[in-house]
Amino acid sequence: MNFTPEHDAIRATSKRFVEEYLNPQCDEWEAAGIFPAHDVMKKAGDLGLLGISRPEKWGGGGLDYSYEMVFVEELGAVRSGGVGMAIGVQTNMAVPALARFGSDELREEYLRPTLAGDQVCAIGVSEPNAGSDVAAIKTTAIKDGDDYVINGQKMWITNGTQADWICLLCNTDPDGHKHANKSLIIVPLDAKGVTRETKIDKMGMRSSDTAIIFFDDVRVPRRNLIGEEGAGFTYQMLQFQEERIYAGGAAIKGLELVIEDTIEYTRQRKTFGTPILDNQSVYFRLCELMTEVEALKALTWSAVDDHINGRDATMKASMCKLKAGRLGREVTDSCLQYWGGQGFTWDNPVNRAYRDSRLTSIGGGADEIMLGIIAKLKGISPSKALS
Amino acid sequence: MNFTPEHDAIRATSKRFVEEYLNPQCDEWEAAGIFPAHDVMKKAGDLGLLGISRPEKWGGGGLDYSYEMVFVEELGAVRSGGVGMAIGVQTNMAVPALARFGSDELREEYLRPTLAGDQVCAIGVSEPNAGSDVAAIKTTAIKDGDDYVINGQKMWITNGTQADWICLLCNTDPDGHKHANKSLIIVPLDAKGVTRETKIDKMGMRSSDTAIIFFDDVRVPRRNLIGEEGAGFTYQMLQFQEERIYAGGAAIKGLELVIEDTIEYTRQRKTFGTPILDNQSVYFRLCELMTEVEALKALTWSAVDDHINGRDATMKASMCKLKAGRLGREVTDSCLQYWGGQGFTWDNPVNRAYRDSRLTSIGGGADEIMLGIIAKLKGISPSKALS
Amino acid sequence: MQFTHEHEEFRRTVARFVDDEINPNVAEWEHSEMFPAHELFKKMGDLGLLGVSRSESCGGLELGWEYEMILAEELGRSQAAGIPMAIGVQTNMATPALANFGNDEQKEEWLQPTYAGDMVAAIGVSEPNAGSDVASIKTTARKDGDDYIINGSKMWITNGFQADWICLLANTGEGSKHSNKSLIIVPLDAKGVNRNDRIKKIGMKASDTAQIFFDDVRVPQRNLIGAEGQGFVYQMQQFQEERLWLASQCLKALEMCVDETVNYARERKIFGGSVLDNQWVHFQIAEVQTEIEALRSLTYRAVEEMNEGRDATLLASMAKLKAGRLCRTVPDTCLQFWGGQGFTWDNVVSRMYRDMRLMPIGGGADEVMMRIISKMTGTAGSKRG
Amino acid sequence: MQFTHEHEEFRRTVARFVDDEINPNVAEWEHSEMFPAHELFKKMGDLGLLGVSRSESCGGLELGWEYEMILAEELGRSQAAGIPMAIGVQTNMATPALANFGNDEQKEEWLQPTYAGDMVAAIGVSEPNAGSDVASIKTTARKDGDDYIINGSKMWITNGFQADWICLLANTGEGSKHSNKSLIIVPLDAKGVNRNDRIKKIGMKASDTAQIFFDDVRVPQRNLIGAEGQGFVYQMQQFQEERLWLASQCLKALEMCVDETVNYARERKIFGGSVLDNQWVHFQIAEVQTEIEALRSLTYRAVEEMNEGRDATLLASMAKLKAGRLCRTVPDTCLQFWGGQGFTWDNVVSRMYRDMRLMPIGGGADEVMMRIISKMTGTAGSKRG
Repeated sequence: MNFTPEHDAIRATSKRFVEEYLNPQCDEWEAAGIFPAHDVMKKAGDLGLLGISRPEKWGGGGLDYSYEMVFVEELGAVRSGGVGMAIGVQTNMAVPALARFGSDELREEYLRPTLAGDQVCAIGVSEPNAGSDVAAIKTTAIKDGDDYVINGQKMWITNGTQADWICLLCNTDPDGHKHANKSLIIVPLDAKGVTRETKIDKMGMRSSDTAIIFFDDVRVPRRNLIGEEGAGFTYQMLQFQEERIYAGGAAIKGLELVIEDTIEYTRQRKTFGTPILDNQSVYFRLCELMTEVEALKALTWSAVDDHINGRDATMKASMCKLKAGRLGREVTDSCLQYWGGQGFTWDNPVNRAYRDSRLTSIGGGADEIMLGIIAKLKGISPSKALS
Repeated sequence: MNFTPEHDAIRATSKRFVEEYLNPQCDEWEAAGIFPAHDVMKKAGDLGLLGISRPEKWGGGGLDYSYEMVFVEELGAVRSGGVGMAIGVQTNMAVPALARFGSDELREEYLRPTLAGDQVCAIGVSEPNAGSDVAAIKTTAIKDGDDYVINGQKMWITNGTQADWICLLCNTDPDGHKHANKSLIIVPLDAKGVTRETKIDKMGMRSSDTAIIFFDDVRVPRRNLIGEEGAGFTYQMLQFQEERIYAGGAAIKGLELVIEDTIEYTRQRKTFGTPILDNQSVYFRLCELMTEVEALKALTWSAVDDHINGRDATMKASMCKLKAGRLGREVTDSCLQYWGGQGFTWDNPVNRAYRDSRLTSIGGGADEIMLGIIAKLKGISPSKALS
Repeated sequence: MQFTHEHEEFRRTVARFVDDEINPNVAEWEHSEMFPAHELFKKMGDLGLLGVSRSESCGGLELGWEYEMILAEELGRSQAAGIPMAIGVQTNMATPALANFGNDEQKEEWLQPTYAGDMVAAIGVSEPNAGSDVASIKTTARKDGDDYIINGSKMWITNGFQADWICLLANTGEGSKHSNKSLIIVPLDAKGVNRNDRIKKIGMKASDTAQIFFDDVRVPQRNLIGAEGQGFVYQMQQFQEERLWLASQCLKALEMCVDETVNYARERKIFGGSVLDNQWVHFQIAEVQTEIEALRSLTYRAVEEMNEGRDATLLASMAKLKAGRLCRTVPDTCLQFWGGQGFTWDNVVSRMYRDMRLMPIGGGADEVMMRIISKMTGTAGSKRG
Repeated sequence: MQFTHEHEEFRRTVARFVDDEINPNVAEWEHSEMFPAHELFKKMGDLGLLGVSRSESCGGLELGWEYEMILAEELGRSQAAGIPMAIGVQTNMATPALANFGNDEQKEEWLQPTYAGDMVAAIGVSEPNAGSDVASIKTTARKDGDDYIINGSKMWITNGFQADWICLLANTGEGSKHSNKSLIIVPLDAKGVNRNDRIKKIGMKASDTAQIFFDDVRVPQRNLIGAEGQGFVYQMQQFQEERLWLASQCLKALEMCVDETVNYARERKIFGGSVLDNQWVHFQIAEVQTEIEALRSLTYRAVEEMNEGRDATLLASMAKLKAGRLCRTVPDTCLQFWGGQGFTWDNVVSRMYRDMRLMPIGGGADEVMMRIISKMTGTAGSKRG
């Protein structure tokens, strides 16, 4: 990848945003179990970081996805996985379908303020009984006059208590085929009938505001439908593609930091009279991990390259997500080991990364879902297979 | 990577060369334990495949290394690892230093016919007691009048019995510092005092012509020195860089083929009433391996990208080599397993790949040497460490 | 390992104890990051569960070490690993040296009440700058009249806030770092002892972990265990029991992860079947079960060695290493099959994922085990690497 | 496992036999891709090494199965794994069903000479289209008068060219595939038996591996082992011994890889030290040794189960799976430290790398073990996956 001065400028802005604005506040947000989403998004919006690849018409940067990815990479350096993830939801998980398929009216109302950082958004797919198996969701949106009436429950909603609106996947034709009966609908979260709970106590991503949201006869106007009715499953699959490349990109810097922190620590810390880092089993292992991270980076940029050049990146995006999940577990676990007892303490940066990154293999389609997608695209999954 | 029509043309030519010319003869060459190097090189030379990235002045293609890599990638599809390796020696291991630092006279005499496929060449670094530890070689070249007089022994020499000349690393100043006392010298292998033996019986790379070469008071003119005297270690380290990117590139297609062959076989072969491929543990595992191969591919192309854009690729090249070695073992071993007893038979393609690819982690600097290089470049190896 | 009716009976007693006295309270203890050590240990003492392999003079039952192993194995049923660890400190980490090398007076004063459950014990080896590298500790015990005066600090002390006494490793002399240390019994209500704020850990939340400071703490010299200067050697021996105990304790804890995961995966539906219906899932579970059985077999064999009076150091170190490895892979593999639930806090598998991460670190890290194994099998090379 | 003086004596006898009678000939046998089975087995029979756990009526010594295990373990000293495998077929793969279910006449005619080393035996289960999936074999034995008429072909038959008889699994009826099979003794000099060219393998070169064709081969019905229709069940039982034997055999073979590698790495110089001086090297070796000890412990425990008459299927399957895994990783790890030498043909580690690659495939592949373990532990889910 040959970066242009504009890439470099975005990288510099992003880096400053992360290092000077976000990171000094991370410990506090982690301890509080929440962060001020509106403040953070506004700051990012003012810096022009929230819609780098979205159309200029709605306040975006109008650049290709490689510029977005530069930002995402730098976001990986946030010292609190939950904060990075929240911004990722705002930029790459909740808005791609709206930006691409939403009506002008809808984009004016929701996309513009979101890219400006005036609104916080969320993506509503998972439910208590439908996580990786997206098609199994039960939430319904039934037409009634000019409205949809929504009933159901969404789980694991990042930005859930603070978001102004949610991009909701729901069944608009409960009897239709499960891949053709769903729609994406924008639901303002101050609507009557919306209740939010935050009782999910997570081992990592502690700063993230993760909610369960209940919809009880919630009315939204039909014009809040994104694109065509019944196309929601397809839109969401497309939207997932950005989410998954994002997952690859967002993982890199975090893993690099874990390795760097570990180098730093083991260089200082002595056992048996020499720095821990001087142990060949330690520095060789770190080199092996750096090689893997470099491979993830190359794979991610190769997916971006395909994406911006109009080649189908579905498979590579799934591979990025899978590899990011695998490495999130391997790198943090291996590094934590070299910190000894310190690694077991809560506020240790490697420990936080260990807990935070465990989600990568689970959220946004588990590793096994990625394997299922790759198998399908490669034509090697049996027709009657379970996934 | 955005390929140009010229890339595509080289790929097509290379593919045809591999599929129509080389592959039909591989089984025979494997059984014979040798292949006709002069015929093969001539054919490749006629197709313009032997010096794609070398200067046009000496008969090369004058293109950047990405074009070379397209050829290397396709070479990975040769159904006999030894043949691919032999061509790799001719194009990317024995000639880079000559092409870059050799005098015009020397290039006229050796480079031109080699790129044309009229001569076969070899690279002489390893010795019985100096494999990965290159600086420990013992072969000497002592000045005597206008000649060097060479004594010593080289081991593991690919193309060894058939080569016309060897690019020989030797000590020209036996008392100097081990990194500044070596030179690269072109030695014609029909010179008096050269003896070649082929008693190395290898478990893989069976078609490869691997020799031990003895030098007993061999005289070569001093003009056969490449570049400056004493710079041999440095030249060889630079030359290794191409060899290592080559190792990454050459591994990809072979591994992809192993996976494809395995898919094909397990789709046909039934156990317990269903194709083996229908087992989720099988196709998920294959998807995981494909993801790793895709990561290697992305990493290799990322190293090529650095290389052709003038960025230092030493570290990435070492990472490519390491990752290629690791995957060479993991992919072939995992695939072989799904062939059951067939996988244990000699002439099975996956079996051959299993045996051939085991060399990648050993030859051209073992995995552990790559780890040592990465550690050094990252500044994390202890000063007094063993490597 | 041949188990008799008596072994089975003992196993059932421990299992019942865990089910009745520990598991119903685990949620609360985890939440409050503390458990009532005196109360719980007293109940165990009354049942004769502490000191099962010790001599009667120590207040023990004089049974084979396999009873300690059964105790540790069944304690693995605890839904939080911090409780078994606290008990293990009492039975097999802080007390073996005293049981083996202490005099009768010391045994009566400290060991009998400990095995009776009237006192809580701790072991003081690690320091802020000396974890796995035991020989480099800095705490000193200087003789002054009939006393030792102790200065220094100890880190990662399990039972640290509640313990009545600590078996302290301290430098009592200059000389070689392997022969200048002693084990000393220090009552923790002594003047100059300070226990600081709790260490915030990712797991083992219910466990009471302290850093303890010793500032001119006086203890009588008769509190020395065995011979002066033998502390390092005694501690290395004491580690044997600690390591075998830790390996034993992991067995059921890991199995619990597997069993809970199987139950969950059987109920949880995905793509029209259960999660467990996926071959990818049940094959991985089969592999994990195989690894756990291998660890169990290795542990049993090490215990047999020990019972027969042979040197079990190699097998015990191997068991500890293997246990450490499995504590990283097994809960991680299991957690994966829980999806988002696995990422929640009050899930037994995610708790094990956090708790058991300590195993490859505490009691001699994996890397220390590899060092020992390399040395004992003569493969360590001539230089340190 | 408690070993007595007798066990140790037996172990030494086997070790000596390997050192004196096998290893000096290994290079030649490997090269010629054949070994003299009758000659070698006769020597073993004379020493009483075949059939050690069998009853006297079979010509055995009536010792515990741990003697079979010791035999297998020590045979692991062989510098080519093909020889132990050939012996294992004779002692624990082709003969257990006959020993357990055969009648006295059969035992006298076939088993006694086999355990005496006068006959060579083979086991005929695998076919070109049925390896791990045993129930799907196609070979038939049709009744005609007092005979069976056998048609079909068997693949991967160890001892195939030299064997005097084969214990053949064939379909004797229609019905369910688990109850339509029988085990039949087939003399291999019978009319209609054809043994084709050797199968070219990557390893186990010295082993005599054949494909055998049966074309209207007649054998008397009295050659049926046990009851008709019970063949599948008998074979599953016979597999128990095969699998435990294979796990036992791997132990010393893997240790030999490690030991030879340590010796080489100690001598080989690199960057001014020995290869073994590298911590990366000796730590990996320490880890590998730990895994081998875990496999040993698991195997011993399975043998104990079997000796005590308990069902050892689960532990035997686990031991076989773990052995298969280690046969892939241990020689690969070791070979790496040999550099280019490791890639040469006549190197004991590269030979083990090739030979032992069969372990996770033969005798029920790793995947079949996982299937069995999943089923036995109730984790296989409700559907096949």
